[in-house]
Amino acid sequence: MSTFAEIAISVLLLVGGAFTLIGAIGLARLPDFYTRLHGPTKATTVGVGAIVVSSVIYFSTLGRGIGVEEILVTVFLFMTAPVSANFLAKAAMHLEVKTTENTRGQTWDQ
Amino acid sequence: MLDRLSFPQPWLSLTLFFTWQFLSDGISGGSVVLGIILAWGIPQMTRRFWPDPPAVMRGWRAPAYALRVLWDIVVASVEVAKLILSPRQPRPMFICYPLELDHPLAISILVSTISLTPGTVGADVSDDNKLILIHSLDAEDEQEIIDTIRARYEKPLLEMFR
Amino acid sequence: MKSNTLILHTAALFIMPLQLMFSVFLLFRGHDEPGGGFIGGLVASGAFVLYAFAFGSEATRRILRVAPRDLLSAGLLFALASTIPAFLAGQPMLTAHWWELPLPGDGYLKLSTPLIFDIGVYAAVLGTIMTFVISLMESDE
Amino acid sequence: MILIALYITIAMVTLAALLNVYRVIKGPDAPDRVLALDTLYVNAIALIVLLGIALQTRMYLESALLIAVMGFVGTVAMAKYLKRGSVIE
Repeated sequence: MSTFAEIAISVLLLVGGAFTLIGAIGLARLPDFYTRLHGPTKATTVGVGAIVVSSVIYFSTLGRGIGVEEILVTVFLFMTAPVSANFLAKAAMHLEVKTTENTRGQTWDQ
Repeated sequence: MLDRLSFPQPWLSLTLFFTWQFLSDGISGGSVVLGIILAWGIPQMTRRFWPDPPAVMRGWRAPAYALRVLWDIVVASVEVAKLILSPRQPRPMFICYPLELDHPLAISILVSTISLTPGTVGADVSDDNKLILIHSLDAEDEQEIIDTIRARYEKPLLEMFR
Repeated sequence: MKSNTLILHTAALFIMPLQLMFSVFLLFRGHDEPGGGFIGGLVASGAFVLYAFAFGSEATRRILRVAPRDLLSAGLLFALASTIPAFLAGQPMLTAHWWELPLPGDGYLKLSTPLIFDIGVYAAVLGTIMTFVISLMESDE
Repeated sequence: MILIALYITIAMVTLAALLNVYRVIKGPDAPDRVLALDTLYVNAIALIVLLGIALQTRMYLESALLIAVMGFVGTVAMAKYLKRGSVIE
């Protein structure tokens, strides 16, 4: 395996892990449900995406063909993350979950 | 009868066919036959609720849009990461965004894009498809966010779907 | 402001075909790699459940074409039918038999009794779960 | 080099999963818990892919895809339940 591929794989792995961790920190740290929604939809999706891409590069440098499953996983995550976020936000609005005091603007009735 | 033999969503059928070829480890006689059956059968099954295609659809603009969104997703994650790791409290805001798009497919794409890009989550669509409720993680000014979304995402989508 | 379920509708339209394709993939690779009729049937029912959330039970019944209960019993019959070749050959029940059908080009369509059994299980699992879900939906309405 | 990066990444993702579990336990509201579970399954996908790299096999990728597919249906079902008080409207 070339050094370049090794570096690319390692960097992608570390970046992916870091984003996944940051998404989880956001989930644990941010003050209310709606702000917590941001961590998982963006940081975690990107993090897992990066890890999956590094897996694609790894197996293709081993000469076992390009992985369609990996690409399907990524496409699936990027398609579903906004939908689950939207749906959970609707559920939270229905339950009238509390927002932090400095939130401006209004939620909608469900 | 002819209706039953057609491919109601040609693009969906093509995608399904090629995905199947890749999934089943390369092209062979068996995978082509099964791929055609699936590419015909699945869209036939689900055809009832597909919205009518928009009058004009400029599909060739899609890759440029996808690349822009992909780049923005990376930028978005870095921004959210910075905000999560910084000690200051975020200033969240709910924003009503007036839509210019009217095709359901285009609206869905816009809301998904908003959810994946800097500091915003598309929370809801009103029942007349005229407004989107956006939750912004760290907003200064409502109008600024609306203008950014309008210029960066809605305009290209308006070009694509008429 | 009233809201609607536009996003779920569009998502269901795009995601359900992929799920169905994946379920068929799991079904066909069942004999020598992970996968098989049971998990394929589960993924397929996941797809139909998503469709049911988006468009309601009536629409789901319509795209299934057959009543889920009939699917269940047809699946069981199919699984039972896969034992017939072994029975005719006088071997123990469920002994595997293989046939290869030549196809145009140089491909073969591999048919086997385990595959028939798997298809039966697939239909039975799909039928069972859809019977649950649709009757729950309709008792709720 | 890849091995070291792999171990560090596995550690980070595991820590992320633990933070998600903390949010599942703490709540405070039902949507928070569902959101944490949603993130947890995405982290599980990451762990499976990492395990696949560590063991040099692509066998586990189907299970990753499977978790992605079924996890999404599960999240939608739970969100639906929260919205209506019953899973099916």
